[in-house]
Amino acid sequence: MIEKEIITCEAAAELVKPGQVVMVGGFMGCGSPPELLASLKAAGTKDMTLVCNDCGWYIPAKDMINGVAINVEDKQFSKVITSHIGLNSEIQRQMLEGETEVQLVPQGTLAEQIRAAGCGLGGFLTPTGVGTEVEDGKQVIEYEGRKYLLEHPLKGDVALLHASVADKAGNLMYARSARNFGPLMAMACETVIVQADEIVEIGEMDPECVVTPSIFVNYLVKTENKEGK
Amino acid sequence: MIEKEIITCEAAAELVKPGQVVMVGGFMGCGSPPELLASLKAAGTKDMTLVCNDCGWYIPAKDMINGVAINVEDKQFSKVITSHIGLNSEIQRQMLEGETEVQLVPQGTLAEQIRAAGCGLGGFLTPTGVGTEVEDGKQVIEYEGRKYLLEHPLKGDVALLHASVADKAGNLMYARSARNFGPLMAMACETVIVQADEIVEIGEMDPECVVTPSIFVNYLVKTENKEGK
Amino acid sequence: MDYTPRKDVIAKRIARLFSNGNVVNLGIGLPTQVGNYVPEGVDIILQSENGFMGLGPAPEKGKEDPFLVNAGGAPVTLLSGGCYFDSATSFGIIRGGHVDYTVLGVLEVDQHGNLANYKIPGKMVPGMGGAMDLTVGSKKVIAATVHFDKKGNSKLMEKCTLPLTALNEVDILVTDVGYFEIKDGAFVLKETFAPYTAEFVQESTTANLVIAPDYKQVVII
Amino acid sequence: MDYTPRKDVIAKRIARLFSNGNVVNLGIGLPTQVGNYVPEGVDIILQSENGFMGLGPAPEKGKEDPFLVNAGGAPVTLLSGGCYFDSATSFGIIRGGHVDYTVLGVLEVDQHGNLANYKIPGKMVPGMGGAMDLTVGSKKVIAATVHFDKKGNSKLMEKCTLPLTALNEVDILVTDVGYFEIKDGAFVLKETFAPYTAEFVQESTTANLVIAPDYKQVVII
Repeated sequence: MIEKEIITCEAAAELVKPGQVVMVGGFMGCGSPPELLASLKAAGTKDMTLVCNDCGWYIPAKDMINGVAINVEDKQFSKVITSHIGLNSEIQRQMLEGETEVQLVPQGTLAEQIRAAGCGLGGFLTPTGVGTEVEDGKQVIEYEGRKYLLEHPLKGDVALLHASVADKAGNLMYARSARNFGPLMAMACETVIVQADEIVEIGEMDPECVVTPSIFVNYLVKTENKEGK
Repeated sequence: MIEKEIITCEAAAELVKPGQVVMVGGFMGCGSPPELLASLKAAGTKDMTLVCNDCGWYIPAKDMINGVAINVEDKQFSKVITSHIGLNSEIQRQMLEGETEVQLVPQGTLAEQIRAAGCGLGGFLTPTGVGTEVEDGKQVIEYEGRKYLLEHPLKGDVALLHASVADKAGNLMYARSARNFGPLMAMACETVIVQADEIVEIGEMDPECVVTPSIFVNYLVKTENKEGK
Repeated sequence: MDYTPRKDVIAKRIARLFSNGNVVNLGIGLPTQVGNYVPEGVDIILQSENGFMGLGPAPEKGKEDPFLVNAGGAPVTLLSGGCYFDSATSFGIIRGGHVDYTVLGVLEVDQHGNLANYKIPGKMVPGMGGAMDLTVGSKKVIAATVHFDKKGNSKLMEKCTLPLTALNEVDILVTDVGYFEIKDGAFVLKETFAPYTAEFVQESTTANLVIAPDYKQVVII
Repeated sequence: MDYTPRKDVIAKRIARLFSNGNVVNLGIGLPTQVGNYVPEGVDIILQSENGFMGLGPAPEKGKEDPFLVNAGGAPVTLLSGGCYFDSATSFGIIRGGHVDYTVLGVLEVDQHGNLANYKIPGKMVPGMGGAMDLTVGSKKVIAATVHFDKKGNSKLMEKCTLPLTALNEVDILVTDVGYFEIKDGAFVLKETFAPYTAEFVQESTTANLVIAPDYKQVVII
């Protein structure tokens, strides 16, 4: 099994280009890759589209800033596709003042859209959002007496993920609730970059417990400061 | 966490009723629950609809009969939904002679239909089968210049599965390539009965490695003869 | 009759709806408190939409695990027998009807079972998170709210005015005054919580209200 | 020019198409043999649609694991670095374009890249298994077949007559006579395998045939 390239945070950030769709794993920052995001902030790349469950915590008064909030703060994204921004006052402000385009998507639909992109599906029928604003502009298809919205796949150029353990081939395991969107985004993006807290030899990971198969991973970055941000 | 009832093979077979849609895990018998299927054969239940990737091996001359082939042999199913019957001459004969209705479905579509049922989706768009006989009678939807078939979910009354390890709560792990359809069928059926080679105490299974969460499992049956059939 | 908001009463009554083995998702805020009042001997499984089931209590101070948080981002624990999964599976569980009860907070709820709880246009636009999927997908949807808003208006509405989270999906409403089923375009009063009476609810309600044949006043301790 | 079927030639030529890290799915029968000829130093990852990647060689006799079989039901092994997944994920991998090459057997293949390999109505109806998904989903589809059928007719057809496995999806055809790309409604001859010549292919082909500008005769050892 070939090994994946292990690169630095800085080299990883250079792989992310203006205008790209960037998917970032994590839920309220839990599962977001802090060091990759810090280097992306340092690189100052702009005009990206962010796909992330939420925009992390942004409460500067309490020094609670995590996940992609550090990038949102620098307005690195011209568009954000997300399910929840309730704990990030800065992205709310950017949205209300028209500085950043924000598209709010039900969380289950967002997860399934990313999965659909990774799995080669052209869309799916979900009951979520029927009769709400989410229905606007979408095709409604009835099946067995129930209404569904036709939702389409969402793919990305680059995924920035956090794993607890990677083997050198790129197989991944996540830590507890940090799994969330990682396995889906790994399948849906052209280039997948993973910050791993531990990198082990090929063969050391139980093949029954691998969550993301190696073939989805392009680059590994080793976490330097395990305490994270 | 409450424990699931551990029952006998015979009691399990009694839970399966004529007319029901029965999903059986396995791929060429690998992952099918031999003891559950043997007791279903002994019970003589008829008129069921089978959903299974294939109908197992049925080459009596070489004594190669496995998986659901033992039930197919007794014509326990009036209808079979499957992706492949190439290694079961008996179901081919039943189909060609009009004794059993056989619906052949591309394997990826079958897997996704079962997943859709378990996940509350009303359908999905797949490129598989476009321009083939599989397209007949189906809605074709174009998206971004590509044609897709609209396929609908497939749900079951009872799932008969094989796990390598279950904990008493019903969390499951499978053995290697025996995983295949098990995790999908567990989500798609009202009643899920699992033949487990090993049953361990709650807490003994690594929560990162659970493949089927306990909430999908209704009954456990302990494998008696580990060598299986 | 005087009214004092009592969130604990709401949480206590909801907690008694569950039976052994139920899979339950508790929303952030008031619904989370329901977990504190599940009766002895009733063993429910809490699902957390960010990717696990078997959600346990908050850890001791100092023992927080940054990689184990609930859907509100707060540190929690995993009970023995719980397990982790990704977000597509998590919402497969939710949308697929495998969650018996979801308990959600309320901005508005009406007699048709419509729920609005995620947006006040121009003022509060946090996004729906998992609320739309939970409301559409769970077998039973329980709305939890204090009975009156800050201006003293009943929360039992004829028709929601805010953007909906879901259409006709709320099955049960529990306030600190009573327990209602929502059926056929009406709030069906099943219980009031002492000292409140059916008359008190009738007087303060303009939406369609039906007193259930088996209505009773109960004491919530 | 005489013709003797040489399946090993087909397998050998196909095996040289791969480069390091390619994800490959080999169909049952002749395609499986391709795995035996991958050149030294080229490390490919074999995906098995029944739920794993990192498929290794057959085990020693007596060491078969009943729970580890390939898509043909035959015992195999797992290489270090491989892993298991369920069938929905497996076909997500396939349909999602994550397999670089799929190698499939052929009943019929035509100049439009149509493939028929799963059904002869009234005679052989095994079902399509994973073939339709593999053909539609893989980045490159390689059809593998002996060049002539038992009656001596070229397998290079103008139009398939059997029910199709997929429409316009075959990219490459490798026979024991030559290597063809299928493009713009024609078989584009890139190589013949010595002793066969381009003239030999031209004479025996009625379908649209184009000799590639960089066509050459090669020796397959």
